Amino acid sequence: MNNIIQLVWLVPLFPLIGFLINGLGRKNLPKSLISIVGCGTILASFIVCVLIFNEVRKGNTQTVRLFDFISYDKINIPFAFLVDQLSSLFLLIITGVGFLIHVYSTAYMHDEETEHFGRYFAYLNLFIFSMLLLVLGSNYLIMFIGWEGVGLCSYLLIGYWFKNDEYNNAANKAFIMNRIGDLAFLIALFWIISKLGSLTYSDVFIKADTLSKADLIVITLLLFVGATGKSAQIPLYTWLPDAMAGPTPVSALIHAATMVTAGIYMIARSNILYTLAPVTQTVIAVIGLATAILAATIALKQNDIKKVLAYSTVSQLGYMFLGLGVGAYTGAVFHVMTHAFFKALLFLGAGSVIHAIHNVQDIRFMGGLRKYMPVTHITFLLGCLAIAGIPPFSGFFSKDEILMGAYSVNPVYFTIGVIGALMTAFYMFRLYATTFLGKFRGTPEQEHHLHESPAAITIPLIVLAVLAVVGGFAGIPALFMEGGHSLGAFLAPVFAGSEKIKTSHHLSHQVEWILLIISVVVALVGVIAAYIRYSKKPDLQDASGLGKLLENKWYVDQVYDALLVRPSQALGKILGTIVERSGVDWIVNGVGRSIQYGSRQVRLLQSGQVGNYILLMVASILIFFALQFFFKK
Amino acid sequence: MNAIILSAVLGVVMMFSGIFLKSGNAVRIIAISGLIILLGSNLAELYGFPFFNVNTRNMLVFNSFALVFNTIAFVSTLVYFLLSGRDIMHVGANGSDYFALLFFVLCGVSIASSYNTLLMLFLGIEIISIPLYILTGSDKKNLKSNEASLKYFLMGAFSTGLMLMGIALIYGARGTFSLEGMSIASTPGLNPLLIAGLLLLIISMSFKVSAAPFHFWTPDVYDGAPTVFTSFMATIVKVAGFIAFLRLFDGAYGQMGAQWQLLIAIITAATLFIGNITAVFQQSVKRMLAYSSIAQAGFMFFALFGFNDLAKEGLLLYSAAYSLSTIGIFAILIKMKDYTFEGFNGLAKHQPLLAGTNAIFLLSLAGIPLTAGFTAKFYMLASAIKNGTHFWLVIFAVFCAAISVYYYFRVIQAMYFKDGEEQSISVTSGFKWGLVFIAVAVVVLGIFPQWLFTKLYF
Amino acid sequence: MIPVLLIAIPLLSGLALFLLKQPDGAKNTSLMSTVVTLIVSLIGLVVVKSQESLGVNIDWIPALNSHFRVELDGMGQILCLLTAISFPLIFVATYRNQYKDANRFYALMLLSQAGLMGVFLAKDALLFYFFWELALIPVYFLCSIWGGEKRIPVTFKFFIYTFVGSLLMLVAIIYIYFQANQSFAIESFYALKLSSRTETWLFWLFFIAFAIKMPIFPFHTWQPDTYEQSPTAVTMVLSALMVKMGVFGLIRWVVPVLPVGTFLWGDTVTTFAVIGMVYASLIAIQQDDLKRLVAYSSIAHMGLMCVAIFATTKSGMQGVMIQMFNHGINILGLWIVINAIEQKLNTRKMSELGGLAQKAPGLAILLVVVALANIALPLTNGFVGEFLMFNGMLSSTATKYNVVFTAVAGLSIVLAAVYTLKMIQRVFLGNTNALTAGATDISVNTKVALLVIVVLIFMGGIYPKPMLSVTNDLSDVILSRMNLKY
Amino acid sequence: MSVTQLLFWFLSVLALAGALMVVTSKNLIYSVLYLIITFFAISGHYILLNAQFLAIVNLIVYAGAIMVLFLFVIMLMNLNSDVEPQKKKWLKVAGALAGGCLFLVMVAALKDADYKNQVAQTREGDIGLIGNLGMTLFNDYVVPFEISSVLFLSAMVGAVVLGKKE
Amino acid sequence: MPINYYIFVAISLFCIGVIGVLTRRNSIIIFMCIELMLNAANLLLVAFSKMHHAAYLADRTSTPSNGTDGQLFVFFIMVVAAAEVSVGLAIIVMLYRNTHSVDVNFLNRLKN
Repeated sequence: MNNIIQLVWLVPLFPLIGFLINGLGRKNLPKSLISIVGCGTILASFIVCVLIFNEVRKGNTQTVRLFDFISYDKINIPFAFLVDQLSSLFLLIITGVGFLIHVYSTAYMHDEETEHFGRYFAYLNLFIFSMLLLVLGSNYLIMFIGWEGVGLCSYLLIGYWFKNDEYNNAANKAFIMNRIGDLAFLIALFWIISKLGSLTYSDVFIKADTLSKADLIVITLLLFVGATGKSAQIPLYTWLPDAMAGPTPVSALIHAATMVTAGIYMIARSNILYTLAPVTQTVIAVIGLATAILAATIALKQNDIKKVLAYSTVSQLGYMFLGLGVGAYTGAVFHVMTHAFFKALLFLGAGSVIHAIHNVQDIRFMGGLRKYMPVTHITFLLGCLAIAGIPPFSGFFSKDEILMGAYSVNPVYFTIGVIGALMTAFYMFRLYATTFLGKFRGTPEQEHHLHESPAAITIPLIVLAVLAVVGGFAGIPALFMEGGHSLGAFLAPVFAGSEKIKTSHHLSHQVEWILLIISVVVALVGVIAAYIRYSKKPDLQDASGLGKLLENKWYVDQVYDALLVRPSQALGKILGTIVERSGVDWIVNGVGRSIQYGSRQVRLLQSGQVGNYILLMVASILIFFALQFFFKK
Repeated sequence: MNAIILSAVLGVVMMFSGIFLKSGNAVRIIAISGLIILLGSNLAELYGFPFFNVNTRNMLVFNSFALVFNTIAFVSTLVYFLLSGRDIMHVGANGSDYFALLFFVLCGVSIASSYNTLLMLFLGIEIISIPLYILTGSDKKNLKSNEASLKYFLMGAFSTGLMLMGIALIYGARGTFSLEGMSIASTPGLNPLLIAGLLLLIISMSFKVSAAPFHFWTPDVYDGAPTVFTSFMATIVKVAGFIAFLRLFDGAYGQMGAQWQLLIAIITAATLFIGNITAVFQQSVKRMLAYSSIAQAGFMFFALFGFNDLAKEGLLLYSAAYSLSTIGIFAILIKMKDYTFEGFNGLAKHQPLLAGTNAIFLLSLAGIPLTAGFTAKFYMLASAIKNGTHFWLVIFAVFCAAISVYYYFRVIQAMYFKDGEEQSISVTSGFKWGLVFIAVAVVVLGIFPQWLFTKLYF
Repeated sequence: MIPVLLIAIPLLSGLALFLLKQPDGAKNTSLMSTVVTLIVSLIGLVVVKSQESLGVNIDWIPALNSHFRVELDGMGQILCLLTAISFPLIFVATYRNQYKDANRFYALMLLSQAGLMGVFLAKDALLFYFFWELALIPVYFLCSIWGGEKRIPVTFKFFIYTFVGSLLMLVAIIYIYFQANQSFAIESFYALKLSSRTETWLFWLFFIAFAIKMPIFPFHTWQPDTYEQSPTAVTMVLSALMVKMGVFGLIRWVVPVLPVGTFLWGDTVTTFAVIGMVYASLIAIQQDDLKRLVAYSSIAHMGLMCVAIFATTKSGMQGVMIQMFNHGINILGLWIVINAIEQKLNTRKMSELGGLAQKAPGLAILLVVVALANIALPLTNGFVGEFLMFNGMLSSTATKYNVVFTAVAGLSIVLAAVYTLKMIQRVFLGNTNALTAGATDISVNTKVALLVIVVLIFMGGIYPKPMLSVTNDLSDVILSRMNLKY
Repeated sequence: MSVTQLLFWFLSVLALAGALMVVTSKNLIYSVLYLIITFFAISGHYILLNAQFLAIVNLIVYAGAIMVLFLFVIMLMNLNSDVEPQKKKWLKVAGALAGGCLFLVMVAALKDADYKNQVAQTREGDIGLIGNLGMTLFNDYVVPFEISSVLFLSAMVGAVVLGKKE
Repeated sequence: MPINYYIFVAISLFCIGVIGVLTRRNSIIIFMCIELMLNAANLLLVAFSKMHHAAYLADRTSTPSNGTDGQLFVFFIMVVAAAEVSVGLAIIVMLYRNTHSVDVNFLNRLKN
């Protein structure tokens, strides 16, 4: 095996095979076999990914060209994979976390009928395949294929329980909102083609500085709009909370760990373009920050365990975009990684809880689960600490790096970011406290059935908890340890181009220390406040005032409904009934009607009386004479 | 000359056959065989074997155009005799006389296709018209037939008056009746006598070919006349009128075509409009066909409007296409009990062959490709477009053609898409073969129209 | 020889079926005939390379200097292949449908196939017109005899509408014929140079004919009604093949013949097409009848093709050519699904359906694939075409408003997702009701047909290179005419 | 004013007056008689133009045969003079107006014909004599002459077909 | 006489005939008026014939014929008129037998 990278096509191939086997054999294969195929293929991919990662660490990056995909005129878009630091890192995250979640799923989904069990794993494998395409593609088009593919899988998995129309609506919403973003993404691609004649990253990035300012801004903004769709940012974020309709492992994998970070991957990948377009960067930073705050406020008042986590995801994604917006690409990617660990952990933990109390998701009917589910409790707590940014858990390092970067660009970003971090700590520990502390508030029957989850569930939890705890050490800031940021060093070649252009001023150590302490203190305040407020007496009464506003998610869904959905439906109805029927078609039929009417009138000339006929003839003769003699020059 | 003499003689023969033969079938067979002889002799002349050598003093000129047209007319008549011969005998007691009159009309048709002086035109038109007045009224007990006959006669005579006045004025201007003499090239400068005369001549010829606004007699006469004779009038006679008209243009108007173009364009447009739009509302298929014949006349008028080589070929093709299709439709219509559109309901189920051939004829009249009707319309449009002026007329004609689809397809819809009670239609196998023959001819002419013209260029 | 066979096989077998007295063997005979046609067309595509075997040119009407000239070129290859594939698929998929007078039904279907082949092959304007109508007439009869309740007025409107259009086209053809020295040959049409005024009105005469056929807003109103009323097998022919005649006509007979007209009026046409895309998509969202939904979706798709043509870029042109094939395949798949549902449950109303995925998972999966291809998801064939077309639109230099057009047309992509997902949800997802509870999965023949379609969808989506290379030269030829003039 | 002119005016006035009376008189028999007067006047014109043959034929065929046929039919039908229903007033006015306009238009159209100064030969010229016409008729015009027999034949057959009782 | 006079008289006669046709309802009178129109044409033809004859006598090359044909045409018109009258009256008689009317507006079944 002289060059494992050339075999990179194996990585997406395994999940594809798994998809085909499970998809076609879902009726005939036993569950055990389906599980083995589902998990095994991902494991195989993971192993290959690890090998590739090793190779890449040696500095070996390659483009693997498979076949010509679309080529016309002078433009050639090959089906090719790019293996470099960034993609190999993502490969690891995807296959690694993916594998754990597959394992988890075998237990979580065990109650499903075989056929649907098989379908579930087929979808999941297809998702991994698409996600791998997304990160592996050596050009924007392959990325787009994966981009849409993961959207499709997300749609399929959100609507997995397709008998429930609410879930189907959520699935549709997710797909359509993604499509809006995808459209922008696609137009950006066309723009790139028409300006640069290629979609391959290397070509585009090399020629990027030949683009005019306006072109750069348009392209980057359009790409960013695509990212807002996929990564749930303002204004296209509302699908993500609804997407919690899917099975919890799906939420963990797709809507927390991997798919939603595709936007970050894409922007990190195109970092040069963004660095060249500071206007867009500002937009991204502002939107990211706004999303982070908005989602955090909503999360404060949610009672559905998964909804809280979903808004927290949106909020965290906002932080990542803030990082991208301020040029802290490494930080953003770092946060993607850590977030993948702890958010997957949290979701899986939530899933474990839901599994234990039979599909109850409202935290008001939980409480005191600490006793019954120790492993879940501990791991969930670790996850909460990580996301809250308590050192030395992983979230602390990555979030801190982003906030540092934000401060270096604009202290206001930092300030708002810290407020968001406060809220994050608060709502996470509100969630933790209401769920695990206090007394159980559900029915006695539920209480009777409460138990710790099986090993297939707890083992992934433990693994992820470990990762969530230690994951941050991949990027220890220079403040603590010179050269401790091994991730930054690893990714440096990817962002080298941007670093050259960027005119960032490094913060002094003192400032860094101060900022660090501020954020830690704020996080602790949030944790403690939430603990005090909710550990004993969770709030069960309905909210009012601002609380109600938050509970109803700022009424954003309703506003969208009133401003976009309803008008377009009404417009469709008007067009379909009024314009189409009594407008266009009426005119078309009107031609026919007027001919019939004319027929009825003209035939009256044929009065049946010879005298009239001859009179008319003589009149015509007169006219002809006049025409021929008097109206000719 | 063969055709003129033989048809006159055959007319006389038919007159006497009624006296000597009591069986209607025998009369019919004589008529058919006589027509075959007539056709044969005409073909003989076409191929260069004139039987009679008469010095016509340049009053009749038998060029290939005339002879080809005669052939078309005779073939159409032959088909007509074959399909509707029995029905001719059923109109009244004087079967043989009807045949005699039809032969006299054919004599007039042959004159009208080959005249070279206005005198022969006048005689030809009258020889066509007078038997038709009679045939229209031949269903004597039927008031509709009477009415039609009277209307036809009065208006026909009126138009004869116009024509004679026109001829007199032309004579005043030119001092001769021959077409060459009328040609403007021989003496330069137009004078009002000539223009007025030609105008009156155009008007009276328009009357004969039922062009609007001189078409008023057509629907009533076609509707009132016994259906068999309507078939003959609407096809062979009308087409002969156009051939005569075209010859007139050839001789008299050719060099000053532009002078008349606007007028012809107006007549064409009016004819297309009146014919098509009025046909839309008709309830009786027979009356619809009358209006359709006006509409078709509008298209044939394009030959006069365009007036180039395409127009002449096209008019021949049009006569063949239009005559054959219309004869076929009428032959089927005669067999129907009910002349309304509803009468055709469900015909396809009970009489698939009749319905099928009828559909082909209707498609041909509507000008759908693969039928002769399309190629004919194509030639007409092409000649007008080649002419290059008054382009609006072409577009207008196209819309009118689309309207025509409406009423032709109503019959097809009734036959194929609607259910109706079974009618007892008794047809002989000969009748069916005749229909099939016409249908094949219509389709073949639709795909290889040049077969008709090969004789024109020998 | 190949092109003649492509026309003659369906024509002769169609005529033979007419003469057949019993309707028994008609189904199998016609299926056989179409399979043979398919094989011939594949031979023409893969095996035969010599120009002589791909073209025939004999005198037809010498008096008019018209020739029976048929040739297989790039676009012809693709569309003939589509025609050749579609018919066996239609016959297989509707194998269980029963028709009265089956022999006539299949005979007319085969005749329309012959007409379509002729349209795609003809290189003589008059011949093209002949086939154009020949394809229409059988379809008119098919719809009117075997159609739904309101079939007669609806198909009649359709017929007259298209007939008006084609007559206008005929006028234009005749005019150009005289301008081109009395020749109908496509080369002499291409060699013409006309004044911009002349080109303008010729352009509109042609365009209206093709716009009605495609159909482009606002000439589209015949379409939903006709699709709704036609028997599904005929709807398949109409939407998979006949609407392509309009696109095909634009590419072959308008853009290269009238480059100045195309250039001058491209913006106007594009505006209408773009409006129509959004308009049709919005209406499609509101439809309850599956056939109407697909009909409006088809209008939107055809609008996109029209826009891409008038962008007059290489990418757009190739995209359109490919998309003609792809859209044909995709919509065929949709109709097969609808036919299966209608045959099984006797309804096409989405409000009466639901939960079919539980009862007919096979059908559901196949439909989802087809539907996704219809909304151009990557790796399906629809994506390749739409990608190229949108790319062509945006990079168009023929218009100043390319960005606006692209953006508004892009809306229809989003809307397409809306109505397609709505359809999937209303028909297949959710709970079963009284009607759908008794449903069973699809029969083997439907499954086979759909599987073939799915395979074609992925083939076209993953490896479009063969199609791109087939269309490459022809689009160069067409666009080279555009460059001549401005 | 010469005798010729005098005769011309007299005959013209007579013909026109007769024609007007044909149109206006209520009684059918009177109309026929006025028409005969008109024909006589026209025959007089022919004689004035030295077209004796036509003058005689006109009298024999028109005034004699045709008008007698008319009278015969009228008598046969025993039509009363007041049987004829009148047309609507406005139709009559419109008809007269249309005819009058036609007259005006034709006169206006022909008034500046360049044959203005041409003269129709009166009282001399021998082409109208029977010998002259006969020679031409049976030489140059023999074909139309024969063909007109077809016309008569068909008219005869027609009269029989229509007149015969069944 | 100057030819204008004849033209004037003939047109007058012709138009009187037309007026008669337009204003009367009796088919026999209408028919007679048509005869009047024919006679107007006849008169004109004879006049023209004599005019051309005069021109012919003055200059034999100025006109294509000596005027005989005009008079012969009149003869043929009379022939035709006679035939037409016989047929026309036969039609009128037939109608009268069936309806006992010669009014042209009496029968009005064929219209529209």
